[in-house]
Amino acid sequence: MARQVFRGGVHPPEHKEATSASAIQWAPVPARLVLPMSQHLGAPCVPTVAVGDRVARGQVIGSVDAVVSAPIHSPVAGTVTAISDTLTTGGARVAAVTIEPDAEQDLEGYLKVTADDERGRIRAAGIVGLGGATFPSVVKLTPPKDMHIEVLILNGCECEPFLTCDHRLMVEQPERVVAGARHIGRIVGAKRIVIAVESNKPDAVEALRAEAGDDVEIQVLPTRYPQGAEKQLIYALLGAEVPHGKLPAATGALVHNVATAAAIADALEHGKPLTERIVTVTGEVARPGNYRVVLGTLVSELIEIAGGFSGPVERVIAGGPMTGQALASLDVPVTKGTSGIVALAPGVAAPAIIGDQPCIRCGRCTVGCPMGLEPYAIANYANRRMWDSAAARRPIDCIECGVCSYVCPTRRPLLQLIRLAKAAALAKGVS
Amino acid sequence: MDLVLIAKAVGALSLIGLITSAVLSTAAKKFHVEIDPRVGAVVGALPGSNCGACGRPSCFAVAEGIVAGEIPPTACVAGGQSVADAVAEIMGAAACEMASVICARGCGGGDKAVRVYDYAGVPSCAAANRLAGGPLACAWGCIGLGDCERACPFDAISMDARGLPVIDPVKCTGCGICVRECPRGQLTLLELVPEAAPIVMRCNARDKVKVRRANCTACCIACKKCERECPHDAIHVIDMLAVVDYEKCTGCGACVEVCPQKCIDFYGHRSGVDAVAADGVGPDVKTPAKAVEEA
Amino acid sequence: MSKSIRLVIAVLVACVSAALGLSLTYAATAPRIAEQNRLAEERSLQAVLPDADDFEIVADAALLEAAAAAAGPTDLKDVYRASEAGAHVGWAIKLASRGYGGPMQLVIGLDTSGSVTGVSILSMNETPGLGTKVLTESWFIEQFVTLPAGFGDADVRALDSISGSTRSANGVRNGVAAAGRVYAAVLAGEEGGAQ
Amino acid sequence: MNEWIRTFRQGIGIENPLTVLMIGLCATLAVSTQVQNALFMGLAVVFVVTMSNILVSVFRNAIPSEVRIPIFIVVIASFVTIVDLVMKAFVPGIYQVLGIWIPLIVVNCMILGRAEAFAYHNKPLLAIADGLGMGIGFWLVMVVLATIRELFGTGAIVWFETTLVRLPAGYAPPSVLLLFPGAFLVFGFMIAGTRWLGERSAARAEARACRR
Amino acid sequence: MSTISQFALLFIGGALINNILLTRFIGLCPFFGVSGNMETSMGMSLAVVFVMMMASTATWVVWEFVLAPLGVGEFLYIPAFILIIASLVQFVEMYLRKSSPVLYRAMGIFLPLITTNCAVLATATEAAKPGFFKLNIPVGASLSLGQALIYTLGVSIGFGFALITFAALRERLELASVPRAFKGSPIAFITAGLLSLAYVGFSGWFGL
Amino acid sequence: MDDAIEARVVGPAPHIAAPTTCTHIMLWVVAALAPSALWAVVTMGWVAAQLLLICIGVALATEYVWNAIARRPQTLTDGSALVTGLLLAMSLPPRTPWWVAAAAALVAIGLAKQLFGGLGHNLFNPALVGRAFVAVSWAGVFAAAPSRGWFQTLPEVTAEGFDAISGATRLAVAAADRAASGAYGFDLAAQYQPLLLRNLEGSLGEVSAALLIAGGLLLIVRGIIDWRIPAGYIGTMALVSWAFGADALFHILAGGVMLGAFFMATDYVSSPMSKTGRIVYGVGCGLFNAVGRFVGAMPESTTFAILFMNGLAPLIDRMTRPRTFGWVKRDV
Ligand SMILES: Cc1cc2nc3c(=O)[nH]c(=O)nc-3n(C[C@H](O)[C@H](O)[C@H](O)COP(=O)(O)O)c2cc1C
Ligand SMILES: Cc1cc2nc3c(=O)[nH]c(=O)nc-3n(C[C@H](O)[C@H](O)[C@H](O)COP(=O)(O)O)c2cc1C
Ligand SMILES: Cc1cc2nc3c(=O)[nH]c(=O)nc-3n(C[C@H](O)[C@H](O)[C@H](O)COP(=O)(O)O)c2cc1C
Ligand SMILES: Cc1cc2nc3c(=O)[nH]c(=O)nc-3n(C[C@H](O)[C@H](O)[C@H](O)CO)c2cc1C
Ligand code: SF4
Ligand code: SF4
Ligand code: SF4
Ligand code: SF4
Ligand code: FES
Repeated sequence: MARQVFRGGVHPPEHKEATSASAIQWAPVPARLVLPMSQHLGAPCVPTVAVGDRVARGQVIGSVDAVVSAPIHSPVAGTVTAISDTLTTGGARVAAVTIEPDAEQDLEGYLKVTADDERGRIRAAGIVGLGGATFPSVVKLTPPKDMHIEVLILNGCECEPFLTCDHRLMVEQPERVVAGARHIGRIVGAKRIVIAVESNKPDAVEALRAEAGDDVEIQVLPTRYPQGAEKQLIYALLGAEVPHGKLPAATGALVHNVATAAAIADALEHGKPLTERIVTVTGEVARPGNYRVVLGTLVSELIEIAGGFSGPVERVIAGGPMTGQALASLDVPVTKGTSGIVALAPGVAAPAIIGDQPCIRCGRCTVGCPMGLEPYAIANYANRRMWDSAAARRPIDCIECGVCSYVCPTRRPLLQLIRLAKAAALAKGVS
Repeated sequence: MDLVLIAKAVGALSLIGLITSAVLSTAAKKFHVEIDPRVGAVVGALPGSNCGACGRPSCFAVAEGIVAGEIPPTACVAGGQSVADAVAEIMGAAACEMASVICARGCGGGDKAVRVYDYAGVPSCAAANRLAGGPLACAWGCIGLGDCERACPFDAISMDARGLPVIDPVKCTGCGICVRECPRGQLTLLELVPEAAPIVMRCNARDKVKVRRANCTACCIACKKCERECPHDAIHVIDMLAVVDYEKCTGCGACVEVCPQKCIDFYGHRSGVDAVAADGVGPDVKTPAKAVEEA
Repeated sequence: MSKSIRLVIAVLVACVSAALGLSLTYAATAPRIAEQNRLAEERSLQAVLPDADDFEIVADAALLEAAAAAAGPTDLKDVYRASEAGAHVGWAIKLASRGYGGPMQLVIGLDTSGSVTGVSILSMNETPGLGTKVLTESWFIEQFVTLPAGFGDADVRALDSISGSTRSANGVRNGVAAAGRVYAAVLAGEEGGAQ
Repeated sequence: MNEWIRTFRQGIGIENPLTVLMIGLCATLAVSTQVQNALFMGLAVVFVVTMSNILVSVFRNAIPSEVRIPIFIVVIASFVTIVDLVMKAFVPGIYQVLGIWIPLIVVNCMILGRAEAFAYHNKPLLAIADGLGMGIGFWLVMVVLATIRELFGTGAIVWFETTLVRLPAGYAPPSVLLLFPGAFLVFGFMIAGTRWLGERSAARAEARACRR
Repeated sequence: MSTISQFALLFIGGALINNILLTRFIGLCPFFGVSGNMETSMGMSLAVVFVMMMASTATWVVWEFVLAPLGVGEFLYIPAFILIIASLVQFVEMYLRKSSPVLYRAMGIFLPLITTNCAVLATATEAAKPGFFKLNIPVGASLSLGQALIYTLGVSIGFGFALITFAALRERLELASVPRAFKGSPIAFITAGLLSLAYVGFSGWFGL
Repeated sequence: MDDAIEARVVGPAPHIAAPTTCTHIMLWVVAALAPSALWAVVTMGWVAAQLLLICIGVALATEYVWNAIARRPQTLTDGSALVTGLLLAMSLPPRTPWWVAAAAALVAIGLAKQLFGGLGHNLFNPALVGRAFVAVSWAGVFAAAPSRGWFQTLPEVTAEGFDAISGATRLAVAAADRAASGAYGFDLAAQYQPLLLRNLEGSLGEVSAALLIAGGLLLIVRGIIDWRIPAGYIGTMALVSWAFGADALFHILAGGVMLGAFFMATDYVSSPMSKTGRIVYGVGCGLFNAVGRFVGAMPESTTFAILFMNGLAPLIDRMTRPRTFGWVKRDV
């Protein structure tokens, strides 16, 4: 099938060299873990343990009875020392369970999840999308009755600058990824399985090709941000646009991140719950690298593990620099969605501008927007609080990739304004 | 005098007049469409020249809009005040009704509130509030980037040097738009109070007192002095936060004077202070009691 | 039904009174307007031929046809025979020449030898500040009297134009040149007959 | 009498047809190239608006409201024609320039607007005040506009061939002021100017209106 | 001149070169009043085209067959024309409102606004007795009905075009940080001034 | 934790930004124009330098004073006033009196730009508004030499026999010839070379079409301007000239078309944003420019053609909005 080039996009400096060759290593378990009860999109969990309880590694410590949710497991054996509020990397204040790990940890062992069917096991393992959206995977594996998944796409693009966690996963454990792909393909009945990798990771392509049989295709895509965004990826591979307001399944495609697939393979084959993830720690740190981190580790601890800051730092980002969140406090825990911790030096970070930057109508944002929006227009209206006019320019379709803000020569915080417009439009019931 | 010419002129113009008026009056009958009688009345009051100066297609459209309540009775620019009055009369007293509530700010933090980071981005409270929980340590306090000021259609709000919005109780119509636009208005940072409210609370944080004190030096510390001092039983510390009971409050100002944190403030129209209407003048201003004393 | 009739009558009354009032005003002002028009024309003729005291419009169809042909592409309107105390002293030629903003109505006075005695602009629609320089820069109009008797197109073209309003100036120059051609082609032959 | 004066002053100031209501713009912008033209045009407008106000007011009870617009139009058109004929007869020079704008007084939004909004509902005496006030307000603005355009666009103000004011010889007048862009530009600056002047009082009035 | 090129000149002359709004100052009140809103401007433009065509037809007929033959045109044309136009428009408005609600919503509601519009009267008068407004019509002293209608079409389309262009400009103005005193109508006038400066470029085209 | 994180800033994503800033863009434009401007100074002499200095100086000063009075932040460093002054000077003939040039720069920045809110808010191209304003205001002065003393280095009659002083440029002579006889009185093909390399009759920006083309291509290659506008412009210009039976190459090389197409029509602020819109806009500029030349009163109609299309830009933008991903129909 002919591959398409999605509209717009940019190719920012990758900055991946620092970590793309460094093997994944375990981060030591810290003295305290803080586990927010909402590490996923959907209904927050309710703690199922009390202060003073002993917990085992893999034991459920929070859950809720809702379709769109995912249980939370203790990543260590230890003692619950507090149940209180914490700030998350995203800036929300949510309930959290604090656990003091035992001195001795067996990170190879865990309480296995049990359930009658495969979907049940995935749900019980608390698996959510590790590509960033943290959407409970089992929901995506259960498409509405009237939709059929023809193609399963594993997203190994990792188009964000700085991050290499998916890259290392594909290089070091391609068998887990491919196994996960086959499991998911079987569950949803996909006729075709594609693993998409950007052209800047030839070693990952090679490793995957070695594992993939005839049933799994490896497709190499041009290196262009946001190649890994779901809609753009589907378009690039299938030439189909996900219609406005519809699920990706409307094009017959299902997209999962490669790490999600690996976690699903672990859950199905070994009953392993999701209790740790690979985090790229990079930027101005002494020992940049990819760490396998138990969830709940505080960012400050993780930075210490990586040797601390190696120079002046202006912003610390959870996630990639294009879509991640700047942290106000480093005492926030790593959660299921934290793909990286990037410490940006003053010259590298976007200039700290507050105020009304003029739009010089250069058109770069319009040309760059992968969704064919006119970011400047939405932002202009949002800036003047003309919410109805802003809503008419379809902020709802924005995938928040940040290309527009990135390219703007006057450094307008376009995406931030578009988010406001989006919120206003949603509040008014525009869809 | 040229009688023939005159005859021709009269003939020609009356012919035209006859035809047009005859056609029109038959058409008026034939194509008659029912309309709300008030629309007719308002049309009658409007100039009817369909000048378009108001930006609307015709006087009729304006009348329909006014009757439907979509546009104010003052819409007609060409007609000016006299027409506005006439229209308002047709539409009844509802046209320019007096506000019964006005807006008050429930935060006195400003430069006294602890900030946890330097914010970079759009100067908008709503935008800042979405980043890492907002730049203030206090989750209830005013972010101070002036969304309310920009949103107020009546120019009633202006940001002061402390970075707090000051509401002009005379201009405020109680429309509530700022309450909706403030990202923390849905908490109780901005609140609609009775128009005559003489006293407002300048703290609305529901954290524990200890947390509150760490976050801001202007917070209510729940010391209950106001509650004890109030001669009218109009202010109570409920859930560790003082709340004014406007049913009972007379605006005597006893609580304002006694509050060690100075987080109770005068507000709105006050008797005794020369009908001055103001927001946030603080305890230095003469209270009615002081004014009486001095007099 | 009676309502409709009432409305029709109201309009009719208005129309009849308006027509009455207007025709009366018209009747009252018409002679004065005609007089004004005549005066205006006389003044313009006088201006280009100050010596003459009487202007007689030429009605000879054949002559006018020939003159119009000579005047092309300008639009010849009228030709007047000017006399002072009964003696023939020259001609006044009224024509419309294309300027920048449309036709310009000109009157050109010629003496019996065919040299220009004066040029005046009856009306024009040139741009204020640009085209109107043909009036405000008085040297421009005045230079035409220096044209030699029996002047031709080349003589006119040799005169100065006004930069910035070339097209308006050309309108006037074309008009004068046309008058020269009319004289040469038609009027010169009339000189003898007139005496 | 107080009311008479108030009505009269309204047209000149806070309800000025040009700078505030912004109606009757066409003739204003078109003939304001010369003070002389503006004066005569203004005079014509004052005459028509006052006369039609009087007539409409006098017959206000006799005019059925269903056909009032055609009747007003006929009344106004008649006065306009009278101006037209009289000017032709007595000031043909001016007529040459203004001629085309005179008929358009009929459709000058201001005149019909006043007949409707004011004269049809008020006594003749007040209608006169309104007509005069509106007319003079219109006139004043137009003359000011013309003064600016003529003085700075030609470097002098000329009244029937006599130069009244002349700017220093070194001044090279930008003729764009006399052309159509100039009319819009100068008028834009004029409204901004009047607005700037009236801002404070307007702000006060607004505050009052909302509180009412 | 061939008929085709004459028609073309009448049309272009009316629409661009002698644009009634920006170079002739006629019809300005609605130009400034309505252009604040794009939808209104479009409806208005449509209505103007429609009304001008009707009005020119009517005045042409009345002039040709009533006023001119009777010799009363000189002093009666103003009341006669305006009366006819006003009544015609009112009639059409009533008709549309009753019979075609769709069309009425699209343009009928704008009809009353045009009843007494300078532009309609000027164009209709010019079509019936050309030369009066010095609108620079490149043909002789009178127009045939066909010429009058082509000319009117040009003028009305020029009106609509300028109005819609201006409305789009004003949409952008809404977002501009104009100094306070210039917000609203002053800057709109200045914008119109600059737009008309651009139309200066057409002056003199085809010698018009 | 380190001290380094004390200076922590929290801002919205994305946290990195592309290296190109507004100032870079403007300086690229200046760089692309610099050879043409220098060449003009070399060939025309001191007058050209004087004109450049006046226009740029007054443009910068106007912006500075305006911001100071209006108490707005100073914006000189964004470079846009510099570009405006430079382009304005390039669009004026070298003999322009200093006060006309100064007035043009004042109008450009004061009336056309700052009054509308400054950079990004103006609806019309400031330099062209300035030029049009003075061209209409002082048509005479503009068209003729006020004083020859100003203008010593220029020969009165250039080698090719055209009068450099009275404004009888090649284009004007060509237009006059066509009007008179329907044919050209001189060999157009022989004009290509001077028009490309060294032509002293027009404005500063007409000295060398070749240098302007090189500058324009540089901007296209650097991604500063969109090729669609100049391509649409020049293509249409050639096509219409050809349709009028004129020499297409001569017409695109003469009379500031290159300056207009590469540097003035491409001004971001006053041109449409969408790709389709830019084509429509370029074609419109070319169409009105060419038609204006053949039927208009002024032989050179670049200024007004671009200004007219500036006026249409918002409408074009409105009608050529890009199709949103996942939507079938365009957003209207
Ligand atoms: C209510 C809801 C239901 C969803 N159902 C499905 C589904 O049935 N199938 C599917 O592929 N994705 C489903 N999604 C997931 C989204 O379409 C999308 O894949 C997810 O938000 C991740 O997007 P991103 O990581 O590209 O941002 C659903 C999302 C929501 C909010
Ligand atoms: C701008 C943008 C860039 C993204 N880049 C990637 C990426 O590089 N890799 C990836 O796995 N997911 C990426 N995503 C998320 C995908 O859209 C999609 O949600 C994800 O692949 C779904 O898989 P998951 O549910 O397993 O996370 C990106 C999303 C957005 C909005
Ligand atoms: C708005 C405008 C009005 C103009 N009006 C006139 C005019 O009335 N008369 C005229 O000769 N040229 C007029 N022109 C033409 C220009 O002045 C023309 O460029 C100039 O005449 C050319 O210079 P030249 O006269 O030295 O050849 C006008 C130009 C414009 C833009
Ligand atoms: C490619 C490009 C072309 C420009 N062209 C012009 C121009 O023709 N005239 C001008 O005044 N400014 C020009 N500028 C500068 C700037 O964009 C302009 O002053 C803005 O219109 C001011 O808001 C240009 C800038 C760029 C980047
Ligand atoms: S508007 Fe949204 S989708 Fe478009 S570039 Fe900006 S962030 Fe990306
Ligand atoms: S990138 Fe920035 S300056 Fe360029 S059009 Fe978009 S918002 Fe405007
Ligand atoms: S927005 Fe409404 S409620 Fe708030 S201050 Fe303004 S007028 Fe008062
Ligand atoms: S009250 Fe609300 S909207 Fe107003 S400045 Fe404070 S946080 Fe912002
Ligand atoms: S539209 Fe011409 S005066 Fe109002």
